This record gives sequence, structure tokens and C-alpha cells, in this order.
Amino acid sequence: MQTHKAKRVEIIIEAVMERRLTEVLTEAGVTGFTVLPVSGGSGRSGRWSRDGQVSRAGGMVAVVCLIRPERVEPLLQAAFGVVERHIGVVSVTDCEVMRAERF
Amino acid sequence: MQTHKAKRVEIIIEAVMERRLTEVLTEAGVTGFTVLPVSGGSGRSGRWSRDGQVSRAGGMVAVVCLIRPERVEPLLQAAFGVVERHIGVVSVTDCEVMRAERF
Amino acid sequence: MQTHKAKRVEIIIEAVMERRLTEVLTEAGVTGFTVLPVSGGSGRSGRWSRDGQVSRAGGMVAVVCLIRPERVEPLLQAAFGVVERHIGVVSVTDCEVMRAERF
Amino acid sequence: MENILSLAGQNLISPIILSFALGLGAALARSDLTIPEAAAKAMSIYLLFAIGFKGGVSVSEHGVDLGLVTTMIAGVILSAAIPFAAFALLRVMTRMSVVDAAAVSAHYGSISIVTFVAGNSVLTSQGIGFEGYMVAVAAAMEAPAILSALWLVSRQGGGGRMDAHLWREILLNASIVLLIGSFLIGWATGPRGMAEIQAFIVAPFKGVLCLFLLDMGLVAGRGLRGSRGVLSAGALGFGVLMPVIGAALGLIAGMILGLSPGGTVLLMTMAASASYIAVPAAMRVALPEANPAIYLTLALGVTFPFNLTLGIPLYLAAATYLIGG
Amino acid sequence: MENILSLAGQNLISPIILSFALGLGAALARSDLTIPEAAAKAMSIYLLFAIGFKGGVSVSEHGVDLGLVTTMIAGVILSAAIPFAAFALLRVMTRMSVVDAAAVSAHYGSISIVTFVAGNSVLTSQGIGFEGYMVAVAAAMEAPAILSALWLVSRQGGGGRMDAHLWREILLNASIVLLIGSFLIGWATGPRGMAEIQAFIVAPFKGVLCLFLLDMGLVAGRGLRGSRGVLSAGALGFGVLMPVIGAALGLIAGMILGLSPGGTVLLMTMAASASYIAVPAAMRVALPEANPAIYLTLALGVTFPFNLTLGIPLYLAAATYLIGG
Amino acid sequence: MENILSLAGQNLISPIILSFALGLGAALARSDLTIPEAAAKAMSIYLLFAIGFKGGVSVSEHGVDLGLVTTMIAGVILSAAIPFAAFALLRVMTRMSVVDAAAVSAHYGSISIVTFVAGNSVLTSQGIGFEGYMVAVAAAMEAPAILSALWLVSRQGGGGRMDAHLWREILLNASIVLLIGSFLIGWATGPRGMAEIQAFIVAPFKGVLCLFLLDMGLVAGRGLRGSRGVLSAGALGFGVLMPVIGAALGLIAGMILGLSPGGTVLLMTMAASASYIAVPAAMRVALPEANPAIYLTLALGVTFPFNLTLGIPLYLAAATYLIGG
Ligand SMILES: Nc1ncnc2c1ncn2[C@@H]1O[C@H](COP(=O)(O)O)[C@@H](O)[C@H]1O
Ligand SMILES: Nc1ncnc2c1ncn2[C@@H]1O[C@H](COP(=O)(O)O)[C@@H](O)[C@H]1O
Ligand SMILES: Nc1ncnc2c1ncn2[C@@H]1O[C@H](COP(=O)(O)O)[C@@H](O)[C@H]1O
Ligand code: NA
Ligand code: NA
Ligand code: NA
Repeated sequence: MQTHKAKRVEIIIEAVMERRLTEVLTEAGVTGFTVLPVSGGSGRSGRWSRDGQVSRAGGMVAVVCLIRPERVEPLLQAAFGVVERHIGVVSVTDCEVMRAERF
Repeated sequence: MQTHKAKRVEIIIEAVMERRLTEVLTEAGVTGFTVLPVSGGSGRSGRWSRDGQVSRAGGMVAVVCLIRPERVEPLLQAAFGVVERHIGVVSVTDCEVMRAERF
Repeated sequence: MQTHKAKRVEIIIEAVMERRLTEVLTEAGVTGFTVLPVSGGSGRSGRWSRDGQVSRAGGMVAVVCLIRPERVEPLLQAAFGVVERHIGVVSVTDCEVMRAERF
Repeated sequence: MENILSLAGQNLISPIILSFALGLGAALARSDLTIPEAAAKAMSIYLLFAIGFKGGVSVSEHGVDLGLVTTMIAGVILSAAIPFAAFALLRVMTRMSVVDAAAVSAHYGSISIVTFVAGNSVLTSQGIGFEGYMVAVAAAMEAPAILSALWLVSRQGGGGRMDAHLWREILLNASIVLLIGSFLIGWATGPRGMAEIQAFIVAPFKGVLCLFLLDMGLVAGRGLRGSRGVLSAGALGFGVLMPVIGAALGLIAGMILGLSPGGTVLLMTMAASASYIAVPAAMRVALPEANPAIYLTLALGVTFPFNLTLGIPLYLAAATYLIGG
Repeated sequence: MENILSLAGQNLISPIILSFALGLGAALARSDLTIPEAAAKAMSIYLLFAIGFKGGVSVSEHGVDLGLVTTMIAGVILSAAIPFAAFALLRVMTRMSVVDAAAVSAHYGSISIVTFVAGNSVLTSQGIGFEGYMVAVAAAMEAPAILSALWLVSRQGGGGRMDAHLWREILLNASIVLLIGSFLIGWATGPRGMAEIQAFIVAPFKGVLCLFLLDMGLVAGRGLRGSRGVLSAGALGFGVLMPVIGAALGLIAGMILGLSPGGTVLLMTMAASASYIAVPAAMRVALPEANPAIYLTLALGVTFPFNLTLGIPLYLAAATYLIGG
Repeated sequence: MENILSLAGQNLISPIILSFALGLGAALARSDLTIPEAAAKAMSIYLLFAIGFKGGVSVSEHGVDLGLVTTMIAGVILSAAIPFAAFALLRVMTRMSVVDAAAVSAHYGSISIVTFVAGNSVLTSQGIGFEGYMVAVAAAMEAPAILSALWLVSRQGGGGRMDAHLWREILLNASIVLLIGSFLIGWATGPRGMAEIQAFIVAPFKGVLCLFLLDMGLVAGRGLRGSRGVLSAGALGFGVLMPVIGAALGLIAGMILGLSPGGTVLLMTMAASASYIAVPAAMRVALPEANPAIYLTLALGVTFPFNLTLGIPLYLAAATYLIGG
């Protein structure tokens, strides 16, 4: 199978910031992303879990974005503008993708 | 800790195709995989979200598969047969695993 | 964007063991992790799915942990103590993170 | 005429329709109101179970005659035939590709169970009776349209995929199994079974339907917002014209079958309605090239509200006029 | 006095309060009992829809007068003013940062709809009537406090963020839309609409409330466990003192407005209550630097149980004493 | 004898059992019908809360005597003793490993709350009364069997793990907390509390039970399909024989305790039933080496349907015959 070098960016961010994040990603030229639900976690701001929660305040989501390597920089810059004052983490991994024309 | 080289294959595919994908994976010799729910996303075919959806039509899942490097090729070929006409993305990442005998 | 080398450890483990795992991770100096729900999978112990399940017995979770490279070893050792007798898989991937002071 | 208008007016201010409107408005205004997927699915399971069960109990009370069989056959024929009419109309009214037109056609041949339930509600609140087995007819009408649509595509050389998996998925899809299953349970346990569970499946039914329609409004509104420009004027026209054509075919069938006025209205309603649960899922598998934004927006965003607000009162008026009631 | 105590005692052994206590106890004892997020959200949607609808029907029955408008205006003013009192009190009683104090203030200016619902329950079980439009007042009181709090922060040079998104999120948040929407539906459909869905929204209401409070107890308990040491003695004192101050302001407003004793109790209850759904979400966006552990623990772990157990009977006694009942 | 058969027959065509059959059939036919996890959990919470509350109210009405204490002690003894009988039987009838046999034994010593609820339903529909505190006995019987099973394993040198976490998880597991908690709430609030929430917890109870059993049928069917060949003929025989032995032990205990016929039937039903919620979770922690496919298939796929269809009528017949009714 022919594969192509790409980056997998994973942004774990508060649910309330999801729409803002995906909007700046789209502006930064990201053509696709996938949002995974998150059920709990822990960090400097303590432990949390979605069990029984009604408010969107206490939850996070994981936004996964496969992207050509040369596009990572603008993506990170855009994401940083949103994430900066907020809790959450960003990681970038090397990966290979099929169907490179899609990224 | 002793670790071993492996590949992490992540296939984000329509929920209606999950059973077909996992069946061909199993035929291609994949011994294990994990399915993560996906709550939304965006791509060439537009934005989507699972909120309030009843039909399985509009959803996707992420299938994660840890596998020995030498088995990636048949896996990708098998996956491609299913993914080809459908929306969704496939990525492959280098990783290390514990308990190599399990893959 | 300034990024820093780190590791992404992903532990897929039975839901009943989640609390035990995160406690030993915290003891091993892990400062943050994120828990993703898992909806199904397959392995040596057969196929499973969360659909319609009431008991916690049949489910798993994915614990994702971004960590400085030098801290991976104690993390894996701690995780192994919990995972050892149980089903589930552990993978470690190289990645880059923003805001290194947080890991 | 005045009657229709008054019925339509009355219909329009029912909590059910206003709940749909609320959802639609909230989504179009981009409120963050959403109903969890699990809750929406649970409500749909409840509605299917309740409607099937009630139909079965009604059959056990009034006995079953040949009507069940002939009406089911007629339903299958309608479901299989309507896609051809829809396809032809789409090719005339729009510039949709063959694949898109076929996918849309499958939706209009099949039925929307919530539209059927809404039709039930209107009849019940008007005190109009109907054959209890209509719910079994509903189940029978879900699948045939899919096969017609795939045949239409393959005739044009496009490759609709049909494998063993898909056969099972279509014939044993969740709503068919629930409708037929609960219909049989209702039939077997009869009024005694009804007495045991009616506080659950009869009394709160309409209230659950309100919340379900709230959810459908939210989903429809998000869909409309996300697919601006996807539908041409021709397609929009189709979304309003096609249900009327379907209803007319249903009316003819109901008259030939000698159904009661209420039963005829339900057959019309089903023929007029467009699936948005089972068929979209089948289309994603069988015709992945078809654009979901087109068929979902048409079925859920155009035809469903049309039937809900104007369609059903219209079908009722037509059936009353032609069959008497 | 004896009356208050007996009412408080009676209140304390209602299934609703004991369900909250059960959840609290289970979470503190670290039981694995949890209610799925989707089920908790579904219950909250049900409660909002039902309470809004009932209010609307009541308005359609009793007609609407100027009271609706003046009380809504008074509610907006209360909601906007209370944060200033709360902020001043916090700066005196605690060492909270400006940002934390402002965030907490926003919660106390806004309202907790479940506390409002509990107030409703107590009034209904005591046979005390109230203005049906109070639920619209509840919706009006959700948002203004947020703006006051952000203004407080910006005045101190801290940067509360306010963008177009946030405006919409605050003004069209799920609970405002549901409350106002179902209020209007109830108003439009009136007693006829009520007859259609009352088996769903009236009869099972209290039972659903029990399970919802069980869930709130679980969430509050987990919150308390996770935030030991976050709240100083001063903050705890604030959590009990502030609702009483809020209620006093509500009482004055109710008397000026000439509300019925029941309506006054509801206004007091709302003024006394602290939001834990809409405001926390807005704070995460607008004041991410504020510590959620502080405001959530205060609102849900301290003030909510206080209002539920002692507050509401107290407010009822005060209103009855001063306005008569 | 004729009576048993007629009762069994009547039982078999109840909506509850047919719903289970529908789920089983749908899963075996590989329909895509599924009930969301959150909805299934919500239903189980509802059922536990309702059954506990009703038991508490019944105790508050009829007063409590020493019977509560002695029956709870008897329940604990039964739960602790049955695993030994089950273990011995398994070692004779099957070739299961020590660990698997012990894990299975734990399930049969503990109880299935849905089987208990089904027993309740049959008694109620037959107009047979029973001690309201049986639901507290149910809670008491959940855990002891687990300890017996772990002791059996450790005696054979296998390492069952028992840590502080696990103690809490077993003793404060969700169903024990909910049952005991709602039992106490029902007891404390009595008929007045019941009047407040009975439209929620009494009227719709059986209907919810139908949907819950539909879900259990789906899960059982998927389990049976996925574990073909896991169970030997001996194991299958055990799945039918063991409940009868358990019921016999329960019958003896009931007679010694002097329980009413209805109470005796419930004790028999609990002794006969096998846990499939709490114990499987405990086994995954304490005996991870045991094969879940074995114990889940036996408990949910064999013994549960046996008790539901034939077992309960049989136990009722036996108790009526021996104690009179
Ligand atoms: N090192 C990490 N690895 C994975 N997730 C993390 C990490 N640190 C923080 N998170 C996630 O981000 C959330 C907020 O983190 P914090 O800002 O540190 O409170 C946590 O609750 C986790 O869900
Ligand atoms: N670059 C990407 N990164 C992550 N997920 C993607 C990407 N592109 C597409 N997806 C996912 O695949 C779905 C279908 O994509 P598409 O076929 O482009 O419409 C999207 O809705 C996303 O969930
Ligand atoms: N190779 C793998 N890749 C991803 N997930 C796996 C893999 N093997 C096992 N799993 C997950 O771990 C669970 C238990 O695996 P096992 O212990 O092999 O039965 C499976 O059901 C999967 O969810
Ligand atoms: Na149709
Ligand atoms: Na307030
Ligand atoms: Na037992």
C-alpha cells in the first residue's frame, strides 16, 4: 500500500471551547478533523469525570487532526491562540496516511 | 521495561461499516483491535455531530489496532478494500508495546 | 511554535481497573492523563461491545498520558503492575508537545 | 375546505408540532441545546415499541382478517413502486446525479415512522378509528424501496453494493424488528398485556413524542444550517410535491383495499413520508457515493415538516371527502 | 417559629431531599454508583420542559397582566445587582482573587433551576398558589449576572473575554431556550395541550426529580471529596449567608411588585440560589483563570443543599409572615 | 400440577417474557437492534430505586419485626453457603478449572435483582402478599457469595486478589447502595412519600421492565452467539439444576424462618438466581484469570431465562404446596 508522511495532531481541550477551536482550525486551512468524547481525566486543575454531569462546563473533548507535515505550523499557531488561556494539551505525532490527496 | 516495536493503525470510518471492517481485519490476521466512539467531525463531506441522532447513518467510529510491523501491509490492504468507496481516514504510527507475544 | 519531545502512552484496560491504574500512575509521578471511553473491541478473550450493558464488567477504557521521555520507565513499571494479570494493551509513541512545563 | 383549514390550524398549535418548531428554531439560532444521542435513541425505541404493541393489541381485540395480508402486500408494492415515480420526477425537476436521485427515491418509497405516529395521534384525537395492523404494514413498507433504488442505480451501470450483510441489515433493521416484535407481543398478550403496561406505553406517549420531535427539530435545523445551497429550488419543490403524489397513490390503494377512512389516511401518510433512520443507514453502505446532505435535508428538513403540518390534515380531508368518515 | 421547624422537618423527610442525601452519602463513601451523563442530561431536559410548559399553561388559564413584564424586569435587575453584593461580601469574608470572586458572584446572581423546581414542589404540596409566569422570570434571571461579573473583572483590569460566540451561548443557552420555548408552547396550547401530555409531564415529575437529585447528590459529593481544603471557613460562611441575603433582596422585590406570597417565595428562592449549569460553562469560556473547584463546590455543595433543606422553608415562613398567605 | 402448568403458560405469554424473547431472537438473528448503554443503565437504576422504595414503604406500613433481621441473616448464610454447593456440583458435572468453577459459584450464591423483580411481578399479579423487607434481604445476599468464592480459590492455592478497593467496591456497589438507600427512603417517607412519587415508580414499572428485559435478551443473545462451544453439556445441565437446588435451600430457609408463602417464593427465587451485574465486575478484578464467557453465558443465557420462564412458577407451586397460600 502506498502511504504518505503526515502528522497526527491531538488536542485535548474543554468541551466549551470545541467550536472555537474547530473554527480557527478551519480558518488555518485544516480540511478535516475528528472529535472523540472524553470521559474523565486529571491534571493540575484536579480530577474530573463526566459521570452524571449536566453542565458542559466540566467536560473535555479530543480533537484529532491528520495533516500534511508542512501545514502543522499554522495549525499549531491557530490552536495555541485558543488553548493558551485554557486547560488542555496538544501533541503532534509522525504518521503515515493512505489517500494523501485528502489532507 | 522491555518493549517491542509495533505499529498503531487508526482507522476512522463510518459506523455502518464497522462490522465489515473488523471482519476483513480479522481475516487479514489481526488478532485484536479496540473501537472508540466518535462524537463529531468534519471533512470534505461537511461537518457532522452525533448529538440527538437516531440513525446509525451519520456516525463514525475509530478503530485502533496495535500490530507487529510486518503485518501492517496485509492489514492496510484489507482495510483499503472496505474504506475505498467510503469516507474516513487511515493513519499508521510507530510505537512500542509491552507483552509482544500478544500481537 | 516551540515544541518539546515527549511520549504518548496509551493504556487500554478494563473499566473496573481504571481507578487502580490511575492511582498507581499518580504515585509514579504522572501529573496528567485523559480517559477516553471505549465502545467495543476484540482480542484473545473474544469480541465485546458496550451496547446495552449494565455491568461495568465487560467494558474498557483508554487512558492517554503525555509525559516527558525520562518518566516513561517508571510509568510503564507502575502500569505493568496493574495490567499484568489483566487483559488490555499498552503502547508508547514519540510525540511533540507544546507548553513543556506542564508535563 | 374550512374544515381542513381549521384542522390544520388546530394541528399546528399542538404541543407536538410546536416542539418540533422549537427544536428547529433553536438549531437555526445556533443554541447549544442538544439531546444526548442515547436519550434520542431510547425515545425512538420507546415509540416503536409502544406503537407496535398498541397495534398488536388492537388486532387481538378486533380479530384479524384477510385485510392484514392484502394491505401488507399493497404496502410492499407501494414501497417498491414509489421510488420509480420519485426517480422520474427528480430527473425532470432537478439536475441530481443518478446515484443521488436513486438514493432520494429510496427514502420516499420507504416510510418515516414518526410521521406515521403523528398521523395516529391526529386520528386518535379526532376520534377516528383505523385498522390495528397498519403498524405491521408500516414495517413491511420499510425495505422494498431500497431494493428498487439499488435496481435503478445498477440499471444505469452504477454499482450499488448488495451483500449478505446488507440484506440482513435491511430486513432485520432495528425498527422493523421492534415494530413487528412488539406487534406480535401485543397480539399475543392482548388486552391483558395492555392492562399491565399501558401506564407506560399509552399515557406518557404523547409527551415523549413531544421531546422526540424537539430532538428531530434540532437535528433538522442543524442539517438545514449545514447544507445551505445543497438543495436547488427544484429539489425543494420535489420535497413538497412528492409526498402529495405518494399520498395519492396511497389513497388509491386504500380505496381498492376497502380500508376504513382512518386506515386509508395512515396508508397515505406512510406513502407520503420519507424515511430518515433506516434508509439513510442502508444508503451509506450501498450507495456511499450519494450525498447524504441531499437526502437527509429533503426527508427531514422539507418533507417531514410538510407532512407534519399540512400533509396529514390534507390527507385526512381527502380521505374523509372520498370515503366518508 | 414552630411552624417553620415543622415545615422544615417535613421537608427534610421528603423523598426528594432524601434522594439528594443518598447521592451525597454514596459519593462521599466512594460507592461506584453513577448515573450516566446522557440520562442526567435527559432528566434535566425533561424537568425544564415540564416546568416551562406548566408555567405557560398556567398563564394561558389565568391570563397575563403587567406583572409578567414588571417581574421579569425586576428579575433582570436582581440578577444583575446580586453579583455586586456577592463580590463585596467575598472580598470581605475571604481572600479569593478578584477573578475567583467575580466568577462566584456570577453564580449567585444567576439562578439554579432545580432549586426553583424544589421551591415549586414545596408550594404545591402546601397548596400555595403562585404566578405561572415565574418560570419566564427564571429564564430572564439566568444571564444578566454573567455580564455583571465580567464587568467587575474588567474594571479591575483582569481580562474577561466576551465575544460574539459567548453572547449567543449565554443568551441562547439550552436552559433558557427550553424554559422559554416550553413556556410559550404551554401558553399557546393551554389546557388542551396540557390534557394531551400531562400524563408525561405532571404525574411522573416528582419521581424524576428524585432521581435527578440523586444524581446531583452524587456529583456534589464527588465535588466535595475532590476539593477538600479548597474552601476556607469564610467561603463556607459565604455559601450560607449569601443565599439569605439574596432571598432578602428577593423578598423586598416581591413586596414592591405586589406578588402573591407564593410568587414571592419563588423570587426569593431564585435570588437565593446559585447556578451550576449555565454559569459554570460561561465562566470556563470567559474567565478560564477562575478556579472551577471553588465556584462549583460553593454552588452545588454548600448553597444548593442549604436552600433545599433549610432555605426554602425559611423563605416561605418569612414571606408568609410578612405578606400573609 | 395442572395449576403449575397453567401458571407457567400464563407466565410465558406475559409482555415481560416475550420482550426478553424478542431481544434474544433479534440478537441471535444478528439484527442491529441495540439499546444504548446509558439507557440500559438508567433503566436498571430506575428499577432498583423503585423496588427498594416500594419495599421500604411496605415496611413502614406493616411495621417491622424480628423477621427482617433473621431473614437478612438467613440470606447472608444462604449466599455464603450456596457457592460451596455450586462449586462441588461444577467439579462433578464439568471439567472447569478451579478458578472458573469458583467464579461461577460466586454468581450463583449472589442474586439477580431482575429475577427478583420478575418474582415480585408474578406474586403481585397473582395477588399473593410478601414481606416488604425482602428487598433488603436481596441487598444483603449480593456480596457474601463473592467472599466464599475467593476463599475457595485461595484454599486451592490460586491467588484471588482482595484489596481495600475491592472490599469497598463489593460492599458499596451501585445496586446495594441503591436498594438499601431507596428502601430506607421509602421506609422514612412511608405512604406519604409513596403518594408523591407513585405515578413514577409504580404505574410505569412493568413497562420499563419490558424494555429492560428486551435489552437483557439482546445482551444474552449476543453472549450466546459469541460463546458457542464455551459451555459443555455438563455446564448447561448445571445452569438448570443449580437454580433448583438453590431454590430448595431457599425453601427450607423460608420454612424455618416462618416466612409467608410469598416471602418464601422470593427467597427461593433469589437463592435460585445468578448475579450478572455486581459479581461479574468483582470477578474481573479479583479473579481475572476466570473466563467471563463461561460465567456470563451461564448466568444470563441459561439460568436467567430458566428462572424467568419455568423456575418462578415452579417455586411458587412448591411453596404453595408446602406452606399453603
Ligand atoms: N500529561 C497529560 N496527559 C494527558 N492528558 C492530560 C495531561 N495533562 C492534562 N491532561 C488533560 O487535560 C486536562 C486539564 O489539564 P490541566 O490543565 O493540567 O488541569 C486534564 O484533566 C486531562 O484531561
Ligand atoms: N484530516 C482529517 N483528520 C482527522 N479526521 C478526518 C480528516 N479528514 C476526515 N476526517 C474524518 O473523516 C470524516 C469523513 O471525512 P471526509 O470523507 O473528508 O468527509 C470526517 O467527518 C472526519 O470525522
Ligand atoms: N492488538 C490490539 N490492538 C488494539 N487493541 C487491542 C489489541 N489486543 C487487544 N486489544 C484490546 O484489549 C482487549 C482485551 O484483549 P485480550 O486481552 O487480547 O482479550 C480487546 O478486547 C481490545 O479492546
Ligand atoms: Na413513503
Ligand atoms: Na441567585
Ligand atoms: Na443465588
